Amino acid sequence: MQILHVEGLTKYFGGLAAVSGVDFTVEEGEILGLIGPNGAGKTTLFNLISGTLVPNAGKVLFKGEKISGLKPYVICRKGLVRTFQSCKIFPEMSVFQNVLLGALFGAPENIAWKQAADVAEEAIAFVGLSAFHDLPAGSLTLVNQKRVEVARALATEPELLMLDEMMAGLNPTEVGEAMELVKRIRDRGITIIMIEHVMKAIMNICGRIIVLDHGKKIAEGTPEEISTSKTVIEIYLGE
Amino acid sequence: MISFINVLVNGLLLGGIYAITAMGLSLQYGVARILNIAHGEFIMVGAFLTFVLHTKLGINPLFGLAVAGPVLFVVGYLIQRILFKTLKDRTPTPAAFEGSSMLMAFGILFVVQSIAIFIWGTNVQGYSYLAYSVYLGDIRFSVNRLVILVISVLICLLFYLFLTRTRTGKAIRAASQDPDAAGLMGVNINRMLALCFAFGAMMAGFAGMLISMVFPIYTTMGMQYTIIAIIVVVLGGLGSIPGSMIGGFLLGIFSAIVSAKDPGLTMAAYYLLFLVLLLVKPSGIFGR
Amino acid sequence: MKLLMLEVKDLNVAYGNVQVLWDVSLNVAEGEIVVLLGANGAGKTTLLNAITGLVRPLGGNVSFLGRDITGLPPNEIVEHGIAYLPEGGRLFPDMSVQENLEMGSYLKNNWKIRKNRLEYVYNVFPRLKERRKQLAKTLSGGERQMLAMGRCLMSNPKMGFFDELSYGLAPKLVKEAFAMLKSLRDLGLTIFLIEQNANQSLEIADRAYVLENGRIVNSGTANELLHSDHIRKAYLGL
Amino acid sequence: MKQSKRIAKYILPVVIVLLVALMAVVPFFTDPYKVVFLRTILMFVILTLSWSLFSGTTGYTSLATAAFYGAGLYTTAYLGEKLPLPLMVVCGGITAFALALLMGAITLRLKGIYFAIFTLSSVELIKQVLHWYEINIVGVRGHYVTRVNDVTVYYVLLVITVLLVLTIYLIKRSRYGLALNSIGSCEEAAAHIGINVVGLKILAYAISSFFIGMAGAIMATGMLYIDSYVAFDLNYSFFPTLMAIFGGLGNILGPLVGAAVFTYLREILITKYSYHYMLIFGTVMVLTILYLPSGLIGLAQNIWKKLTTPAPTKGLKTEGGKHADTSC
Repeated sequence: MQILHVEGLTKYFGGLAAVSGVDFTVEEGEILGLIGPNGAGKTTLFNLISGTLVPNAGKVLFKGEKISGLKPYVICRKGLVRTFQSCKIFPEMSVFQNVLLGALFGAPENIAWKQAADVAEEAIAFVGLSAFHDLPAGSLTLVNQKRVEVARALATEPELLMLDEMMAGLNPTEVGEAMELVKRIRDRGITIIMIEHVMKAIMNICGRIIVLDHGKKIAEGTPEEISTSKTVIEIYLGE
Repeated sequence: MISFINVLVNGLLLGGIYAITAMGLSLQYGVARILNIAHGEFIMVGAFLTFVLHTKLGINPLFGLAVAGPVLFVVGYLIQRILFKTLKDRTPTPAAFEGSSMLMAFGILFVVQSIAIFIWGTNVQGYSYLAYSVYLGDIRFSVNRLVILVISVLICLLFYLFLTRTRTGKAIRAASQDPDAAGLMGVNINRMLALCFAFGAMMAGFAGMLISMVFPIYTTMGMQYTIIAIIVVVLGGLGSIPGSMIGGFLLGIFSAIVSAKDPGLTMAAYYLLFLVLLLVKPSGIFGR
Repeated sequence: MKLLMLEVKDLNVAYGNVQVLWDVSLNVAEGEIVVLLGANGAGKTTLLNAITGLVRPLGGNVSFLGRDITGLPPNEIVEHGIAYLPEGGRLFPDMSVQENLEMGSYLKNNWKIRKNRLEYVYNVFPRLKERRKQLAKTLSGGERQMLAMGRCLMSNPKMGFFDELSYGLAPKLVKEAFAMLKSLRDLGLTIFLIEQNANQSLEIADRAYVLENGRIVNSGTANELLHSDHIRKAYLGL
Repeated sequence: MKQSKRIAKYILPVVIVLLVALMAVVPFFTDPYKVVFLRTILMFVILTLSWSLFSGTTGYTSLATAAFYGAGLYTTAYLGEKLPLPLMVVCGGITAFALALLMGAITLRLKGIYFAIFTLSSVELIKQVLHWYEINIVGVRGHYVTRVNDVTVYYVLLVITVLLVLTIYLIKRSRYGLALNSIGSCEEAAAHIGINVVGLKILAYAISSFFIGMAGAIMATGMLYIDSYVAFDLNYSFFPTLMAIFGGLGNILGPLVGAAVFTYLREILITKYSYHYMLIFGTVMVLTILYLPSGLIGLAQNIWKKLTTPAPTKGLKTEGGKHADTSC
């Protein structure tokens, strides 16, 4: 079943099209990779879907319902949540408080404090941060801060999770762990779209990949198709 | 028609002062990222220096330029180097610096104002200089306002030439557009920041001198001019120097039109204009 | 043996508590074009920032023509004869083309001879002369790249550092940019370049280093690397 | 360590209750001047605490405190004679509440320095418009206010303070307190995890203004005459901001202590060195921002930490310090 449907999505910044006429759909339960060179419009696309930006043209349907133009908090409560390229946590708050906020406010319906606390605990344990439960989130290492962000997103009980460069700045071991985490999230029944530059990760865990360049979708396919696609190699290697 | 021209002339005459008032603030914010709430206090000091020189020593107010400007330049330079530089080094992010530097400027405001009150008291002061009118046909010009307009246009022009023609001026503009890139060109950013703050204070001194020629002055007059300066700067785009020159004249004309209708509403109209502008186009009419 | 221009030894760089570069060592000889390849987030820009003084390294040192320049502020690094073209050009958008160029010879000694340098740069890039009164923000992508290069030349540098010349440029313009770079080398400039665009940059380079996750993982002549599997792996994860 | 924390948890409420009890009986033992003095302290405590309820948590520096305070003063000036005292005070609060709703709704787009200068100018706009209105439409400048005795004013202020502290305490403990903090920490992230940041900001702004307005309404009865220049004095915007920073943001105690200490010093300085007080005030301000960014409470906490923890243990490096890449 289609969970997300994007049609003709377009965004201009001062006359320049950062994203132009992008169409794609996401099936429930898949991991979709989004790649492309710097400045290709990947993050802008995320911003358009998550409600940070309002598109100039086109629309976004989530579970068949139009969500483009809605406020980010509404979209989140409908079950679509995202993380940020430059990890955005609440640094002075404890790990628990960070995640608790997601559970308290992100759920589709009002949730009691006690129940939210349970959800948060579960999410923290799921990403493996129980040991840092009471530490200020800002005092954690980068990889753990990213886990806090993921746990906070999971606590909103999403159906679709969008990860923006979750693996940037991680060392190879950490990338391996992050890949495991993404798979485990999918196994919980959560659909995932991920922007990623770490190709090893994209090629290994994504079922399908979309390539953006200069704001346009230039290729779409399985990892094998993408890695042998002439257009893609041209963009990445400049042949 | 005649009355309309009168209004226009009055507006232009006032606009010169506003432009000078705002340029200093714009420079300080545009380059050094300090919204200097104490700007009006520097204007007040400039006004009083001119006043004292004129009434106590009999020095022509126009020479006040040569005193008020340099004195405030040095004061501004020291304040940036000693206070704001230290604050900047201690503040983690530029956004946090914008906030705390504004609050520190509050502190400076109180210090400067209380020293001024200590020295000059709280009475309203003034002197008259060239306070007579000439007529050009049916249009009335008061001579001191005319002189002010000429001087302010001259200062604007000189400063514009400084910014566009000299090595330091170009470096200041470069630093305001992209401080890191300017550093890569060999510009010593810290020196530029101090210089900009100093130039801003100097402009305040000039503005104070001009104001003292036509308006009553008092030691608590600062805030009023700070707010006018902020209005003009936002009108012209926060940080844009030519913007604040044009913005100054626009506000001058606007104020003349409003006060021709009802003088009591001038200040209220300023704020209304300002608030509407902030809401509709926060980057200013000429903002990027 | 050619004169050694730049020598980087065991450079370690961190932002806060996150280390980005580990023990990076490399060198560039006079007249060479050396390219540093790596995917996004590998730490390429950080390396350039550390060499040119925008970031202070944790440890290790950088020497230029035998003199230690580690940790000097950018404005002093420039004085040693180093020009840096940061990613995206970082032009001064509200200044004219000519003013942007003049900023390139801001240093006192260069300022005196800026007329000569301008003439020189206008000779290399006649297009810039046509546009000299235009504001930088009104230029096209290719012209901006030209202006950024021209601005580097204005300081009469011994060595130029270029960060992602190909960034945001259409393929045709990328070719032109690299061709320009080559002609700059022929004019006597030593060049250190960081790139994502492996094939085209290797075509003009003499030698290359590959940076992965903050470590140098491969190096060699451009020809060797051009035909190695390593590059393909680094970029496409095959 | 844990135990001392638990004790501290009980000490604070007990101290507060004792303090309130003490303040409640003070008027029976002291001379009228002291009551007036305490009244001023309470007034600034209310303004400062209210200010920090919104600005201290969300990071939006509001300089419109004077507008809400003035709204309260003016409500009394117009309605004071017609309404019983408690109702009048609540009306002052409601006027300020409505004004804050309006101001909050139109300043949604403004951030950082723009928000600060907008709120600052709003005060001046109201002042000027009211001034013009009184002179040209009403024909009379200002109002005379019926005085209420100082002790009554004092008690009303004490009640407002207690209510305010209670409100802040309840908000801080609720999910909305946590959410307000998250807005101050990183607004964009807060919006993306389901928090209605706009609605929450406006509501918090209005609630904090409600108390400022009530303080204004009751303080008006201590004045004989009110006009727009007296009521909308920008110092009522500046002082609470400075007092809160002086005391330290982040918890209830900071602004409370900041306001009390600062007002106390101010009164002493005004009576003894009326000319120098602003000088000292300004200097303290500059020094606080430079050297005490977390205020008096932050300083006290640091000293306390140094006294209670032995030597700092090494090896915490992996989970210590900040990371430059976190943008919020």
